[in-house]
Formats: sequence, structure tokens, C-alpha cells
Amino acid sequence: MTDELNAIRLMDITKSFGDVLANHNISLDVRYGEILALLGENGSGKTTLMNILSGIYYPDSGHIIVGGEEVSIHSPKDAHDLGIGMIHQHFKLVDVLTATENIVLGLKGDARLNRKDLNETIGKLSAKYGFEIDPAKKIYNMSVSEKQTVEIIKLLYRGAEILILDEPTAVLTPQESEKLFKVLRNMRNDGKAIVIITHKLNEVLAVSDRVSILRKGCSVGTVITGDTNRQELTELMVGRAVSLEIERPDPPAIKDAFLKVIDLTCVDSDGHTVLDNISFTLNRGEILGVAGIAGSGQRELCEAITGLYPIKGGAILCRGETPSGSFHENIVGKTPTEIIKKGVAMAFVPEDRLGMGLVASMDMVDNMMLKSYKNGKGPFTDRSTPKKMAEHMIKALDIVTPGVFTPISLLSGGNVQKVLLGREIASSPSVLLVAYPVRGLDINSSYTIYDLLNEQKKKNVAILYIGEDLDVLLELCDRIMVLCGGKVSGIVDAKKTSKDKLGLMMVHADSEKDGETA
Amino acid sequence: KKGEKSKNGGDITSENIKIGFVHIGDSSDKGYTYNHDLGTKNMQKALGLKDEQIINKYNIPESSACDTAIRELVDAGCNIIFATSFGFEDYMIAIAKEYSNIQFCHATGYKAKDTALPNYHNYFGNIFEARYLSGIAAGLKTETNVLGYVAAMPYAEVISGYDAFYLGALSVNPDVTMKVIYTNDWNYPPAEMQAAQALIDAGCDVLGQHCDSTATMTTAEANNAWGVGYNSDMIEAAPNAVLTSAVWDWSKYLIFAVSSLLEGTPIPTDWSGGIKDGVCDVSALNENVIAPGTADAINAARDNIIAGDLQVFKGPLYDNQDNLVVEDGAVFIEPQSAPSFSHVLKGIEIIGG
Amino acid sequence: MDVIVNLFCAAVLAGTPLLFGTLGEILTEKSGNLNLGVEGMMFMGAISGLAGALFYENLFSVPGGIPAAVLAVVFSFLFGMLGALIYSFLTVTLRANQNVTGLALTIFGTGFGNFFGDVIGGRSASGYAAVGAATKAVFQNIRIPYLSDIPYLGKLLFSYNFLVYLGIAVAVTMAVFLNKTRTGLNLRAVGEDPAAADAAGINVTKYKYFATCIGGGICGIGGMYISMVICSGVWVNNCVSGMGWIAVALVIFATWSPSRALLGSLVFGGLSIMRMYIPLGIPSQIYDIFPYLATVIVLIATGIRQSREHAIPKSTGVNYFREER
Amino acid sequence: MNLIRSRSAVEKKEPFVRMVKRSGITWRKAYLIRALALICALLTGALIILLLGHNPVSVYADMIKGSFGSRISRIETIKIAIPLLGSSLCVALAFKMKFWNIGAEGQILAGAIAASYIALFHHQSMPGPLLLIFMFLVAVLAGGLWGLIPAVFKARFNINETLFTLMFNYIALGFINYLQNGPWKEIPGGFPKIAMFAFDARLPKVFGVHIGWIIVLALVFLVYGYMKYTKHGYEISVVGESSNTALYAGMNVRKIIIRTMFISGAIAGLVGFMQVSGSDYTLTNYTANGVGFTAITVAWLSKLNPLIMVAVSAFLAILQKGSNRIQTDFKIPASAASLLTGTILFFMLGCEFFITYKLIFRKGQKNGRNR
Ligand SMILES: Nc1ncnc2c1ncn2[C@@H]1O[C@H](COP(=O)(O)OP(=O)(O)OP(=O)(O)O)[C@@H](O)[C@H]1O
Ligand SMILES: Nc1ncnc2c1ncn2[C@@H]1O[C@H](COP(=O)(O)OP(=O)(O)OP(=O)(O)O)[C@@H](O)[C@H]1O
Ligand SMILES: [Mg+2]
Ligand SMILES: [Mg+2]
Repeated sequence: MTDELNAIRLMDITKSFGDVLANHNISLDVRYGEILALLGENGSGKTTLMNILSGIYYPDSGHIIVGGEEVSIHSPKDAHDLGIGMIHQHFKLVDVLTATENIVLGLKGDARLNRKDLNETIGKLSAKYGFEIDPAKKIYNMSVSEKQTVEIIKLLYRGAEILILDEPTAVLTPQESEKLFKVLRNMRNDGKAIVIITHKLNEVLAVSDRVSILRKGCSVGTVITGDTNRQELTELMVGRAVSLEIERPDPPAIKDAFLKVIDLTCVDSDGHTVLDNISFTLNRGEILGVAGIAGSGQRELCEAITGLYPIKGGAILCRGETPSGSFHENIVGKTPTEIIKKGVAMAFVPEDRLGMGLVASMDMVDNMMLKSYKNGKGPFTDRSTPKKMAEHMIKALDIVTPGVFTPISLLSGGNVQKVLLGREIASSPSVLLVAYPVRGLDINSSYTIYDLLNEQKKKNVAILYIGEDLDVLLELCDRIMVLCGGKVSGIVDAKKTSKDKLGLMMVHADSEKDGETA
Repeated sequence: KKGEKSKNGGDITSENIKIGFVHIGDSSDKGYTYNHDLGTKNMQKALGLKDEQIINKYNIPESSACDTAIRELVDAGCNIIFATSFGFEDYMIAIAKEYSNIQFCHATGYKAKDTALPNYHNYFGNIFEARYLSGIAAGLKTETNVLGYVAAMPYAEVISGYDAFYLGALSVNPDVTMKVIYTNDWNYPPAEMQAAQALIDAGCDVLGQHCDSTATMTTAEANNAWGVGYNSDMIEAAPNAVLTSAVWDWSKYLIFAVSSLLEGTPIPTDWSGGIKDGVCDVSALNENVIAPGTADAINAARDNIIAGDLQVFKGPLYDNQDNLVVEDGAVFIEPQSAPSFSHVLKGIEIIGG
Repeated sequence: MDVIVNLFCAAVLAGTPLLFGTLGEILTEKSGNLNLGVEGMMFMGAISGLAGALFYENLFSVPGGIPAAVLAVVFSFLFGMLGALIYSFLTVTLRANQNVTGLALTIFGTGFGNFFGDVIGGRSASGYAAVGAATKAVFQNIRIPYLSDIPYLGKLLFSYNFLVYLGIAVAVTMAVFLNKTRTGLNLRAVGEDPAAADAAGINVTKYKYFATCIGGGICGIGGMYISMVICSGVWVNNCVSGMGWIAVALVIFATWSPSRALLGSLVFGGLSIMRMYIPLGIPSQIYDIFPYLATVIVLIATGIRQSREHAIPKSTGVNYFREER
Repeated sequence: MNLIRSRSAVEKKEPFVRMVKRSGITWRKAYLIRALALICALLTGALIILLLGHNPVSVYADMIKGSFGSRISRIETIKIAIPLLGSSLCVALAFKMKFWNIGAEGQILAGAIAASYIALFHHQSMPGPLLLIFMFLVAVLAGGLWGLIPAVFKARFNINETLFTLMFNYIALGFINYLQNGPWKEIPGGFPKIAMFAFDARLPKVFGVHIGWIIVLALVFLVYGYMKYTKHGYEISVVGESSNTALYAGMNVRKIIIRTMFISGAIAGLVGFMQVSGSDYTLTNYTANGVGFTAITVAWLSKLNPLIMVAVSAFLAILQKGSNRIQTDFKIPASAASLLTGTILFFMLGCEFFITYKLIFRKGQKNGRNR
């Protein structure tokens, strides 16, 4: 293959951050008219490599050849000028500006900003590619997929010929992902070069033409998508054979309801109903999945149960034990601390990962203490117990970290998530609420997390699993509750339903309800 | 006991004397401190002292920073230390007790008599006499018959000053009234400017002042009004507005006190001087702006004051609540250097509390 | 009626230095830099404006008020900029903490102003630094024949010194710049989300430097207003005395909008002199607290109904480093 | 394909200089960098001194002599350092929580007002030691309450605390103006000044300096321990890092904000008490005199570590005292202190960069990108 056909040729790119060697002599070709998938475990250097291309980082050494000529990319502007555009994992959009304003940002043109004309031009451009956006809408009013659309239009408007998308589907529903892929295929057919980073192997197989694999900062090779399969890709990524089965131990035959949520209703500060008469039962020893497009009330549900979100109506009955037997007690109105004491634990991985549950700048020991620091009498904290716990956890969960006193912001995403989940499990909870625990994690780390959850299930813990990957929900959970716009559109038996059916329920709250209730 | 620490315990001569000053502002106020500095320079010239023999501490707040400043002057070997603002007094007295062989002189204070320390002294002057004269210029000049007065703080030194100013004006213009605004600060030009502006807006056309900067005069000039300066001759700041200024000549006291020390004669506990002693007066009249007859009127009054025929606070005087505060035929005479007459007289209106 | 007109005019005069400070800081914060050194930059502008005029007067003994005034404006702008340049170099290039750098700038600028005020004063014959009559005249309130004589309106509109009009012009220009131009849009993006701006090809560093330095220059002019108009061209020790801090406060009061800065400085200026116009029979020291109390009340009132549009640019206070995560 | 539109715009060279984060720096090297920065700052100062026509060496020597040279000067230096250190502790506590309390000034005054009230009007009603303890208590309470108000608004309505605390400085100051002009005036009709305290209401001295130095040093260790080893301290740092996380951990974030600000204000109140009772012996509008602002820089330069604050505030006090001295000896304006302090702060702030990052310059050879 000659350079003429290659949009980009990377040769021997090396980049290190302090002691971390993120890219080590990586070489890679990207061609016009193809979609190249970039695959690799977390921290294998994919984002870094693409950031080098888009001018965010400058490599320590190596050559970048664009269109046959060696270039040096100092800034995102240089990348633009070369026709390279990147959609980052965390969108680079200015919240308080409109779509149009974001799209024309930084471009040359009349000194005066003619919003009316620009809105019109952009409206036309998006119509051409089949997008539906309101150019005058502010970003903060947009859903995740709308924002992504803006990012794509931004690249198109700037005439990018080489598009890089970093984990674009991590926060999309299957339907939205499918729509995105259609756009990508169109653009490929238009002759553009596209690089997509994703952890979801089925997407890789569905959309790409070739797959390049990175492992620990080195390139392992490139394969033609048509000639490969999930198993091979995983092995290339991880470096050894990995089982891709999620086990699903059977829940106990006798249902033992631990948490009963009855007609739960919550209203946000703007007066919108975010949870609308939610009712369900969570049994011991089962995993109840929650599916729904982003922002359907998942977060509020978790927070309401743990006492963090104001509740307008309904009841949450939590099982308690006394010597004379068990009973259910309404926990609405109790403080988070009281609820934690009842054995309710939550591991919520928000979009920015560290936003909730962990303190990024603190070390593992201090993070271990977060929920237990009040234990013990006296005004002083006890750091020796959490330290032992952290050391134990590092061994038990295979957490990669220089030590218990390393700030967790320096840990990789997967390891951070292990710390979060590990801590919740360590409190031996009766109910475990997990939300997006594998968000952004590679296959290998994801499976470790699933195993952790199943272990808890076997210990008779009641688990509420909020996830975005329907395949996983179907494989891992016993039952799945689908949320749509704050309402329950149904609770179905995971073994007896399909992805399509779930997908439909996610967008239509009023579709016929599955009779099943526990 | 502690006093022995001072290096200059021996004979003090004009060759080796060291003189310290503690000032609340600096000469940039073109007012109080500037004028004190002028006095210092004249004293230095009169006694033939070298620059190194005089140490000034400027911009010293009236808190323990003043204590620190005085101690630094002690440390630097000063034999006599002058402090020029009221709030310094208590700190100075405390230090005077520690260093009996150093002389401490405090302007505007009143506690020297009570403390009875041989090395602590108060000094001030009958500035109200000069104010009275300057009031004559204002009373003759005003067209609206409303005078304005930018005052620093409501207490005797200030109040007796504007009373005298007003009485001077009244002596030549029976229709005159006066409005006063306090800035609550000795030297804060923005407030002085704003107060002056407000007075002019309220119909005043000649402004007097008892605060440190020239802002009152320049504001008067900017509004085509007139003014009477204070402390030093402010004509330079506003040549089209300043009629005259009530001025101090601090060198009179400084020379007196320092020479007393050099000669080994005691410095009086409480010293005061008036026009007669050349401690205060009005500056040269601004011929271009004063009303006709001003010079004659002022000269006559000055002669009478010097002769003892004219007393500023002579009854009957009523305060602005119509209480008789100095009976007919009686005369109020300040019992000490620090002014104590604090009745706001009838005809004077305080704006804004 | 007269009282109201007079109060309004006095409020304008009292509010103008605040207006400059507030506008300068708005521009600065729009780039994501929280420069708490407004007080310092105003001090630097105050002394250098005065020095600029003196410099002219010493150079050309012919009294030319206008060139001296122009030099005062230019010098104060440049030295305000110099302060902001130090700030930008430390925070943008060297990534020093913005809060502390701003405070250091306040300390430095206060020292700079008073120190050179002293030095210049000490070197002049009179013992203090003061400009000549011709220069002073330029900074006095204008009188436009006929226009200034219109009842009420003449006084309300055509009776101020030229810096008042300059301040209004700066406010209007800035409002247009921020809302109607591409460069303004880019600047806002830099302040809101430098990473997004960077990814869009905007030179974040350049924008931050420019906005902060020009902002500093505007603050410097505000300082010069104090030394040249309020103090009539005489250097007064500590003359800025807290106005820079009030300006920082008014930025929040104005919710980062240049047009509301006009209102904010007018209201604050008005409150600070109201006791001299509308006596309420309360002790003057208590009256003097009003502007601060009012600021707190407005702060609470606007804070309780917070809106996204009128909020602090999101990245304000945080330095940007492309490779940082 | 119109791929490379502005090829010429893209430089083919490596950037002239770029920076990368250091992977780690030895303790020794970090301090070497800081020392170098300090030297550069002093050299800059020397330049100014030189321009004024003085010998920088003798001026600096005089500053040192003026701040340590004699017993008196040492005492005065310590007297300057005490409120600075105390306010830095106050500020640090709030800053750890990312509560930008720039109202230490006002909180100091609130404490000072309360202590003065007792000292002025109740000194006869109790014996000396009890009086001082009582003054201490009310000052701490008043400072705490003054800090509490913005905290409550922050906690309940998320009102910007920077501006709130700043305005509260002016309000406290205005109130003192009112007191000294009105109800608390020493002599009715006299100078607007509050009377000096009775001797009972003055702090005793130990080694020539009022006992405040012992109090403030004890406070250093207390605050250090409180931040590092207590549950409260832990809560403060979690709230500071992420209030969402704190909520999630079951912390009562509002309560923590309010409590911490009460303590922060209380420390300032204590400083106010020490100022009026140990140093000024009266209440004036100069009681705080900017120390609350300077404390912010002290706290940051010390990286919120109380132990380092002792050194930093001592250093600034030396600088200030030294500048007072050169005013008397060389007639250099005292404002030189601020000028020099500012310069030193600039250099100290700037040098942190070289501790965190290293610069990589473009290599000499033409194709230097390969290692
Ligand atoms: N700005 C940075 N500072 C320090 N280290 C970094 C930085 N960016 C990346 N790294 C390190 O470089 C390595 C590669 O990170 P990178 O983000 O490229 O991985 P990735 O392949 O994109 O992972 P993921 O699949 O999780 O997105 C990681 O070990 C990471 O710690
Ligand atoms: N700011 C940083 N400075 C230094 N090292 C970092 C930094 N951030 C991360 N690292 C290093 O990066 C490694 C992996 O981090 P990284 O966040 O890239 O993991 P990741 O799984 O790729 O996460 P993500 O999915 O969010 O990209 C860790 O070993 C950590 O030491
Ligand atoms: Mg990554
Ligand atoms: Mg990545």
C-alpha cells in the first residue's frame, strides 16, 4: 500500500507521561474510505495515540505522515488544518453556547457573528446528512446523543476528512448507536477515513473494516474485520485466552423480598417528575437489571433508595431483623447514614467516574474510610483498619496500583472501579446497588466485575444492576426492569426476553406491561 | 531602669541630637502631615541639623503599629519623639513611662497633665482663631449665603473649628448659614470630594474643610465655587477657588521644644499657641478671588485677637437645638491645648448624621 | 427633583472608577482567569497615570493638558497591563494558583503605587507629586455649550469628565464584542471550557493573555481616575483603598455582563454617597455600611435563583493545561 | 481529495519548548528550586534598591538587623507574626474545604468587638484571669458566628462565599467606625476613639511578648491534628474535594460547612481577641489591618500545612519589620515592604511550576525526534 492511499501513517510513535509509557513505538496506517477500529484494554494507549493525532499531545518521538508528507502537529488547530477531527470521549462542547456557536467556534470569518445565517447554513448541512438538530439549542439542554451529533456536524462543517471517534457509543442506547453507525458508513462511502475506538466487540465487528489492536502501549497488529471473531480479538488484546461467558447462578427458589419499592415518585428542583410511581421488589440472591436510555431516572432511583434524593411520594420498605423475626420498615425520610446502617450499599459510576463515591485526590486508604470513618468512638479517625482492608483488596481483586497511598486519580479506570465496588462489597451489604460498573472498562476488567457481582449474588445479596449494555443485562441478570422517562415500562424475565423487545420498551413506556411481578 | 538602655543618655547637643516623628499620613496629603513636615524642615534649618538627625515614620495607623513605630525610633536613638495624631497618645504614654530620658511630645492629646510624667508633653494651638479669620473671607464671598464644610469627624477639635469658621463668617454676614458633612476619615480624598460635591449640590458656594487632603478645594474649583483651605496654603491646589487657608506653623513649637531639650530647660506639659505666637494664621489672601474689603476685615479682626479684644467663643451662643451654651457676656476659653468646645452652633446643619 | 439629579450625577462620578475595575475584571474572568489583583492593578494605574502626566509636563514645559492627559491614560493602561501580564505569566504560563497570584498582585501593586508615589513625591520640590493646572483642567467635568444647559437633561447627560464617557464607551464596546463578534464568542468559550476551545482550534493561551492584559489595562484606567479626577492629580497615599475589591464584588453583582456593570457601579456609587444627599437620620457610619449590605442582599437574591446564563464562566479559577487530565 | 489545505501552516519542526510533568522530584531538589526563586526575588529587590541609590547589601543587612538584631526588634517581629499565623490557620481550615473565606479580616474584627465589649464594660465585674477567659470565649463565639452567616447561606442556597465574606469585612469595619464614633467613644464629644483597656483586660507577657504567641503555637498543633487525624478533618477534606461524594458517604455536608466555618471564624475571633487584648489594648479600625488577606497567601504558600505556616508567617513578619527599619535608616518608604513581599510571592508562586514540570527544549540536531 502506498502512502498515497493512506490518509495517515504513524511511524514509531512514543509518548510517555512521567513513568508511564503510554505509547511505545506504535506504527499504524489509516486509509481513506475505511473504518478502522482501534481496540485495546484500558490504558493500552488508544486515546493517547489519537490525541497525538489531534494535536492534544506532542509525541516524544516518531513520525506522522499525512497525505504522504511528514508533519508536526502542535495543536488541535494544526490537526484541523490537516483535515483531522476528533470526537473525544468527553465531549468538547461549551455548555452555555448553542450548537451553531460550538460548531463555528474558533473559525475564521466575518468579525461579526451572524447567528441567523450560520444557523441556516448548519441546518442545511445537518439535513444533508440526515441529522435532526436545532442549531439554536443550547448544549446544556441537549441529550448525550444530540451532543454527539453536534460534535459530528462540527467536524463535517470544518471539512474534516479524517474522523476519530473515541468510545462514541459508551453513552448511547443501542438504537442511537445503530443510527451513528449508519452515519459513519455513509461517511466512509463518501471517502472519508474514520477511526473508532470502542470496547464493545460486537460493534467492532459490525462497523469496522479493519481492526488495529494495542496492548500495554504497543501495537500488536492489524486484522481485517471480516477474517476475525470476538474470541481472536480478545486474545490479541489481552494476550491470552479469555472466556467470554457470563455465568448466571440460579437465584434461590424461594423468593425472599428484601426491598419493596411502592409507588415511588420523585420530582426534581425544576418541578419535573423524574420518577413516576415506580414499584418493584428486589429479592435476595438475585440480580435485578435496570435498562433504559440515559437519564430515564436510573440515577434518581439509586439516590432515592439511599436517601440522597428527596422523595415526594411512595414507600421503600426495607427488611429488618429483630430477635422476634423479620419485618419491613419504611426507609423514606431516613438519613443516608441510617440507610447505610441497614445494609444498603451503592456503587454508582457516573459518567465522569470519579464524581461520586470516591475522592480522586485521596489515596486508597482514605477512600476505604469514606463510609466507615464514623465507626469507633472518639474524635479521631482510625486509619489502620482501612489500610489493612486496602491491602487485602489489592490482593483479592488484583488492583494495579503503586501502593495504598497512591492517589486513586492515578489509577486506571478499571482499577478505580474495582476499588469502588470492592469497598461496597467489603461492607458486606444486604442490598447492592450498582450503576454502570463497567462503564468504559475493557472486556477483561468487565468480566472481573461480573464475577464479583455473581459472587455477591451467591452470598444471597440482593443486587440492583443498572447497565447500558443490553447483551450484558440479558446474560447477567435474572429479571430486567425497563425504565422510560421515569416510569416502569415493564419487568421481564431476562431468560425469556430479547434485545429488541427491551429496546422497544426503553422508548415506549406505555407498551403492554409484562404481567410478571415478584 | 529601662531608660539606661538608651545610647544617648549623656549630653545632647545639636550635633548628636536625634529627632523622631510619627505621622498618621505622609506629605502627599498636602494637608496635616505635609504641614507638619514643613514645620520639621524649618526647625531643621533654624537649628542647623543634618538630615540624618531627623527620622520620620509615615502612614502609621493608630493601633499597636504606632507602638512599634515609636519603639523603632527609640531603637534608632532618638532623644525626642513627636507624634502628631490623637490616637497615638496612649501608646506614647506607655512608652514614655519606660524611657524616662527620652522626651515625648504629642499633638492634639490631652492626657499629659493627668499622667504627670516629666518626659511626656502635649501641644496644640488655637487654630480656631485662624479659622475665625478665614470665616470672614468666606462670609464676605458667599453669594448664596450658604457655606459648606467638609469635616473629618464629629468631635471637639473639628467642631470648635467649624464653629469658629462660622462665627467669623457671621461677624461680617448676618444672613449666612452653614452645612457640614463628615467624611469619618482624616484623609480619604474620594469621600472628601464627594462630600464637597454634595455640599455644592446643596447650594453651598464657599467650602471650608477640616480634613487632610486638597480634594475639597479642587472640587470647589471644578464647580466654580470657592473654598477656604486648612493646614497649609492650598492656593496651589486650586488657584481659582481658594480664598485663603487657615494654616499652622508647627516649626514654632518644634524649635521651642527641641531647643528646650538642648538647653536643658523643661518642656511644658501642655503647650498651646495662637495667632499672637505665630503658631497659626490665615495664609496670604488670593487677591484674584476674594471679595472686596476682605483684607481689611481680616486684618482688623486679627489685630483685635492679638490685642485680646476679640474672643471667638463669646456669648451669647446657642447650639443648633437652641440651647444657650455660652451666656451673654461670658467667654468660653479653652482650658488646655486640645480643644474641648463641642457644641454645634445655631445656623449650622449637619447633613447625613 | 434637584436632589435626585444631583444624586444621580454624584453616583455616576463615584461609580466610574468602580465601573472601570468591574469591566476589566469581567473581561479577565471571561477568559477563565480570576484576577483578584484588581486593587493592585488600580494602584499601578493610579501612580503611573499620574507619573505619565508629570513626565509629559517635565518634558515639555509648555502646558499642554490634553497630551498630558492622553499620556496619563496610556500609561495607566500600560501599567495596569503590566500587572496583568505578571499575573498571566504566572497563572497561564507557569500555572500558579490564581487566587494567590491575584492577592500577591494586590500586595505588589499597592506597594508599587505607594512606593513610587513616595519616591516621585520625594524627588519633587514640593514634597509631593502633583500635576499642573492645565492637566488638571482636562480631567474636570466638561461643559458643552447649549447641551449642558438643558434643564435636568444637560446635567444628567453632559456634565461629566471625559473618563466617564470613556467608561461607558468601554462597557458598550465590550458588550458588543462579547455578544456579537466571533472573537468574543471564542473568548467566552475559552472561559467556559478551555479544553473545548482548544479542541476547536482556539489559541487558549493567547486569548487568556490578551483578555487578562486588556482587562488589567482597563482596571489601570480606573485607578488613574482616582489619582487624576478624585485626587485632582495629586498622589495620595493609599488612594485606591479598597475600590479594587469592590470592583471584584461588582463583577458578581453584574453577573458578568458589561451592561449590568454600568448599573451595578451606578447603584453602588449611589449608595456610597446617598447619605450626603438623602439623610435618613441614622448614624453616618451605619449609613456607610449600606452599599455592602445591599451587595449582600443582591447576592442572596440573585443567588437563590441561579441561572446558567448569568453565571461565572465555568473554568474561572482553574488553570488549563492541555495534557493535564 | 482536497486534504491538505493549509499545509504550510503546519510547522514541520518540533515546538521550540514544551513542558512535561516530572515523574517525581526529590525533596532536596524542590527546596533548592524554592531557594533559588527566593534569591532571584531578592536580586530583583536589590535592583530597585540600587535604583534608589542605596547599597542593597547594607539595606538587606539592615532589614535583618532590624527584625532580629535586638530584643525589642525580635519582640516586635513576633508581634507582627502572631495575628498572621493565627489568621492563616483560620483561612487554611476553610480553604481545605474549598470554602473561599476571604473574610478572616471581618471575623477578626467581630471577635475583637466582642472581646472589647467585655473588656470595656465588664472588666470590673470579674477578676483578671476570669475576665480574660471570658473575653476569649465571647471573641471566639463572635468570630465563629460572623463566619457562620456566609456559611449558612452557602450551605442552604449555594450563595457565593467569596463575595459574601468580603462584604462582611466591610460591614464589621463599618460597625467599628460606628462604635468608636458613637456608643463606645472614650469621652462623649471627644475624639472618636475607644478607651484603652484596663490592665486586667490585657494579656500577660511571656518573654516580653504577649502570651498570644503561645496560644497561636498551640493552635498550630491543634489545627494540624484536627485536619489530619480527626473525623472532622477527614470530613472537611472530602467535602472540599467533592461534595457529591460526601453526600454519598452519608455526610451532612451542610452541617460540615457550617461547623467548619464556625471554627474557622472562631480562630479569627481568637486572633481579634489577641490583637485587642495583647497588642493594641483597644479596638480600632486598624485592628485587623489587612492581615486576613495576607494570611491567604501564607496559607497557600504553606500548602495549607499549619507547620509550614509558622515559617512562612515568620518570614513575612521579618520582611515587614525589616522594611519598617529601612524606612528609619535609609528613608526608603515603608511601602517597599509590600513591593518586596509581592515580588517574593511572585517568584515563589512561579517556581512551583519548575517543581511540577520540566521543560524540554527543541533538540539541536535537525532530526532530533528519534531517541
Ligand atoms: N495526561 C496524562 N497524564 C498522565 N498519564 C496519562 C495521560 N494520558 C494518558 N496517560 C496514561 O497513558 C496510558 C494510556 O492511556 P490512554 O488513555 O491512551 O488509554 P486508552 O487505551 O485510551 O484506555 P481506555 O480504553 O480506558 O480509554 C495510561 O496508562 C494512562 O495512565
Ligand atoms: N494525571 C495522571 N498523571 C499521571 N499518571 C496518570 C494520570 N492519570 C492516569 N495516570 C496513570 O494512567 C494509568 C491508567 O490510567 P487511565 O485513566 O488511562 O486508565 P483507563 O482505564 O484508560 O481509563 P479511561 O477508560 O478513562 O481512559 C495508571 O497507571 C495511572 O498511573
Ligand atoms: Mg483511557
Ligand atoms: Mg481512552
